[in-house]
Amino acid sequence: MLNKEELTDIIRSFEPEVEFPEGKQLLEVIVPAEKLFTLAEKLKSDSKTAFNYLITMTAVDFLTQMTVVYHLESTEFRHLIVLKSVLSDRENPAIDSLTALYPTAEYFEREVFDLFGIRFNNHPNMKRLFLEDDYGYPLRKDFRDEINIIER
Amino acid sequence: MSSNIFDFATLTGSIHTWLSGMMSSGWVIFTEMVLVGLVFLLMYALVGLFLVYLERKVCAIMQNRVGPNRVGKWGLLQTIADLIKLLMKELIPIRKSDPLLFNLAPFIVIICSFLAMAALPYAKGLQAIDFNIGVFYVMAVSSLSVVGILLAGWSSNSKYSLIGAMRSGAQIVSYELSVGLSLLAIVVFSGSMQLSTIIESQANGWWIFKGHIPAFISFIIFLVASTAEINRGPFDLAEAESELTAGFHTEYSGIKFAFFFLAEYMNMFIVAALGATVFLGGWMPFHIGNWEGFNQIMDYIPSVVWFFGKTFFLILIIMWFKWTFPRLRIDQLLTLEWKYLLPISLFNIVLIAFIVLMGWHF
Amino acid sequence: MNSIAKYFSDIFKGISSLWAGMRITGKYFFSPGAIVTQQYPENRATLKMEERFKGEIVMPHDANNLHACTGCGICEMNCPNGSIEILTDRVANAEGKMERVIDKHIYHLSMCTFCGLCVKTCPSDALAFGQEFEHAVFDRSKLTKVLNQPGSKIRKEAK
Amino acid sequence: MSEEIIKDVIVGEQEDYIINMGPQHPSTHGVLRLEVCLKGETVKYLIPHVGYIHRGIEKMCEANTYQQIIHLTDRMDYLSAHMNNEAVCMVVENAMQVKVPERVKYIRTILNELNRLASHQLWWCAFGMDLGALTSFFYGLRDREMILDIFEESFGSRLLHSFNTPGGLMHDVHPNFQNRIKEFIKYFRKKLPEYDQLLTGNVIFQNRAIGIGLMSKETAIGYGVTGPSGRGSGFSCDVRKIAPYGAYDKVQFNEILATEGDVFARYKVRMAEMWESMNILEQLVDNIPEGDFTAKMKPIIKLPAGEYFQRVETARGELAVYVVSDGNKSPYRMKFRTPNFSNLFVMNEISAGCKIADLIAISGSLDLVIPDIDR
Repeated sequence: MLNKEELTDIIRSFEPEVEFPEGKQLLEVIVPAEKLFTLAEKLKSDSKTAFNYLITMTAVDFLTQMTVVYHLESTEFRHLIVLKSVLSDRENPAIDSLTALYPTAEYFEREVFDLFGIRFNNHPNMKRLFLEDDYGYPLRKDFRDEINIIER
Repeated sequence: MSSNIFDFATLTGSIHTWLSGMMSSGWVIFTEMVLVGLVFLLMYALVGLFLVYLERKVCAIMQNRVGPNRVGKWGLLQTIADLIKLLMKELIPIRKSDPLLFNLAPFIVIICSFLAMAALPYAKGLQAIDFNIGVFYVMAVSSLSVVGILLAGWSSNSKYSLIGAMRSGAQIVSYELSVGLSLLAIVVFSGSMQLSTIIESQANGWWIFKGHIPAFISFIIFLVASTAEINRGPFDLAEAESELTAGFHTEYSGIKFAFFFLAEYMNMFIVAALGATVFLGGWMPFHIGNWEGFNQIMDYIPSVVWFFGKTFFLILIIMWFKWTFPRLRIDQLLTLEWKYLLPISLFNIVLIAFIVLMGWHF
Repeated sequence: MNSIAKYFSDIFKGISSLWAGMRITGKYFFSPGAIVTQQYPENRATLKMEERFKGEIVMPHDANNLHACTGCGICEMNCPNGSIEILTDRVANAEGKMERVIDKHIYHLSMCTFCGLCVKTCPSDALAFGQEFEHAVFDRSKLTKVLNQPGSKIRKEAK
Repeated sequence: MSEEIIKDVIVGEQEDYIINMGPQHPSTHGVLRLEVCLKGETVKYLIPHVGYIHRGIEKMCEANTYQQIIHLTDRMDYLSAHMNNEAVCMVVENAMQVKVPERVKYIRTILNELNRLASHQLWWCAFGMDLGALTSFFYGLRDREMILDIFEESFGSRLLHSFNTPGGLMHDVHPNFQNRIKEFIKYFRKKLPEYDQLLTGNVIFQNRAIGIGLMSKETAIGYGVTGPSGRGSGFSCDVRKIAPYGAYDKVQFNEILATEGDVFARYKVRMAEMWESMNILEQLVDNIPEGDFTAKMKPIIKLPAGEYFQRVETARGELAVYVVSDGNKSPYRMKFRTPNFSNLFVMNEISAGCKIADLIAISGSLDLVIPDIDR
């Protein structure tokens, strides 16, 4: 198990363009969207980090930008990081898919696409998971559904 | 040693003479056929309904439940209430189904089980028709119902039904062999296919006791294979409700569904009755060699009680199977038949032939 | 030879494992005392729900038709489903001051999820869980209940 | 593998025999639709269709306070309602840095294990029924009733008991609580071997379960299959061991692992977990410390701005809660990583080439709860 400092150093050596904001609990890594896949690939394949388990993946809409959040764990060393990527284009957000590395990402990404409208490049099956095709993206903060959602 | 107090031949004979005194011989036969038909219809309905009730009650007690207890005393009228409900239910026509076959299928199934009942000896002298190929006839007729099941599955225009019907076809065709071979074992022992002769041959002891271990093995094989042949758990793949919702009768409703349902239970009755007749002496009381006193006492129990007692004993065992075991998979089902039951029963038959040849049986 | 031995041992192991299962069901078949089913509508007279059973929200009234609800609206605010609505009135009390009292404490049973937040957060312990559980009605509007009894008043704490 | 690829590359035939298993099917345990392509009885591929019970819990959370969120989490995986509650409570407590009384931790852990037992019992019933052994359903429910009675006595509800609240419990447990648990354990220790005799040892059952639905450890990790399903493949994923919470660091217990990765391995893991849960309960039930049933909390909880993450082990796997707070009384974004979501989507991978009957066994062995997938 590597501590935060060691992980920081290793990740910096993989990808110098990352930022490490002060996380409250876990080590957070912000990586540019176009570097996400290569960094994740290195994080997974490197024997020192070996982040082979994608716990969860989601997105957050900050109204000015979208953030895609990945929680990665290594089943071998049990260290955990939060990988984030900021998408400034809120109208047509797109980012590389991690399906090739983590099969479970396929469905998490479909869920994120369904609820946020973020497209994932190289995704094998970019279809909505839960909702109908013509429904909006409900977890976006500016989403309004007058009929089904009663606001208090 | 046979007692005449409970001989139904006297009753039937007296009816015959009474009728003969009233009309010509042609009319007598016609009237008798109508009478027998009515009696069988009545019995079919009663036994079927009672079996449904019995199954629900037996499984309930096995599962720490009470079972039906609302309609009538101990819920005895529950199945009649269900029957009335089923009679009143709408018969839903299925779009793009084959209407002729769809409507024909339940009748085929129910007629087959009805036909088989004719040859069963219910008590001493109470048998509608005593073929000299009785065992063969019952086997042949009861296995005809697979045609009805296949038609039901095919004509329903439902994928689940089709899978269920195909499963049922494979299952019945293969288990027919084992049922036949295990019955053949007793045919070899008694030297006759006539059910009355088979019963008479058990006057001094049932074949399951007289026939040494081979007879017992063929009894077990008969139980297993006939459970499979009538599509009951753990071999209820044709209707496997957790896999195929209801299998071949998924699309049936109302009285047509009731036909399938009733036929399934009557098939169970027929199989159990056949098993009781062939292996457990049918209506023949329990006799032990030359214990005259004991045999006398046994003779006082009416033969009809013996028959139904044995039959329901076998039915209980079949129910016990169903409510204990998980369902087999289709390939395991066929493995069981072709790799275990069939070789064993073939070997068993040879063994029995040898025993009979050497005269080792009692 | 080995495979033949395995063939027969498989058969015997199989049969004995099946027999083990049949023993269990057989045991229960011959011990009807193990039946656990409750005869529900028949045992209504003796059926006693647990004291903490969350059947519905009630507002306990004492013998003088007094309740403890001040109409503060905390339960309404805390309810996640909006199943509580409070209609308040302002009436003059003995000293001539205007005071808030509840007119109707409306409870929509149809929307309630029995999370217990209203009962827990009520500052004056005016709400409680009732043990009634037979809520089936033919008309949905009957599931909307007024918790304060007609003519009831707020209980004044002895000062 | 994706459905599109399979359709284009592998199948490529016109005469696919496609059946829709669900949304109303006896063995999907809820409104799940599996589009199954068959060749004879053999499954070529299947496509899970979810969303029939999507209620937008994550969206609802954004409008609710943290106390109100608790009762929503009950309704995700209704069979491990308590664990779901606890996950949200713990994320709030950790964010606020509240010191939760020891008594609360012990009671929560006991409830966790009771809930896990109840859930596994129900799974055992339903799994037996999926395979056609209908009697198992009633034996399991009979014993589960005892646990539900304990729940009812203490919290007033049997299934969805929103008993946790950030900082502690809604109220203290019933005075009978400990005695009834001890009674139950004594009773269930006698009944659990019956389960084995009825189903585990049964040759038909073993033939149905052994070697079916093989899932390798890599597949389990890759698809994020956690809980007993993942541990049946040798994926050590027990959050109770990895990151102990509650009173799990004070008890001795083993993480049950099996390496075979088939249906029977997952079955064995769950059966062993029932024994292990009883062990944990026995260690805890007599040692509940005295104290408050809740920590002092403000009536309106406002999480400091930031991001919080908490995972717990539910009866079906790892539940992770990810909260983004902007300092308001309701979360800015709340994400539940529910175990069944990941567990479901491995089905296509592990069921290709098996029979329909095996498909039922596989979905039964994954122990899916559909509302947990859709949220």
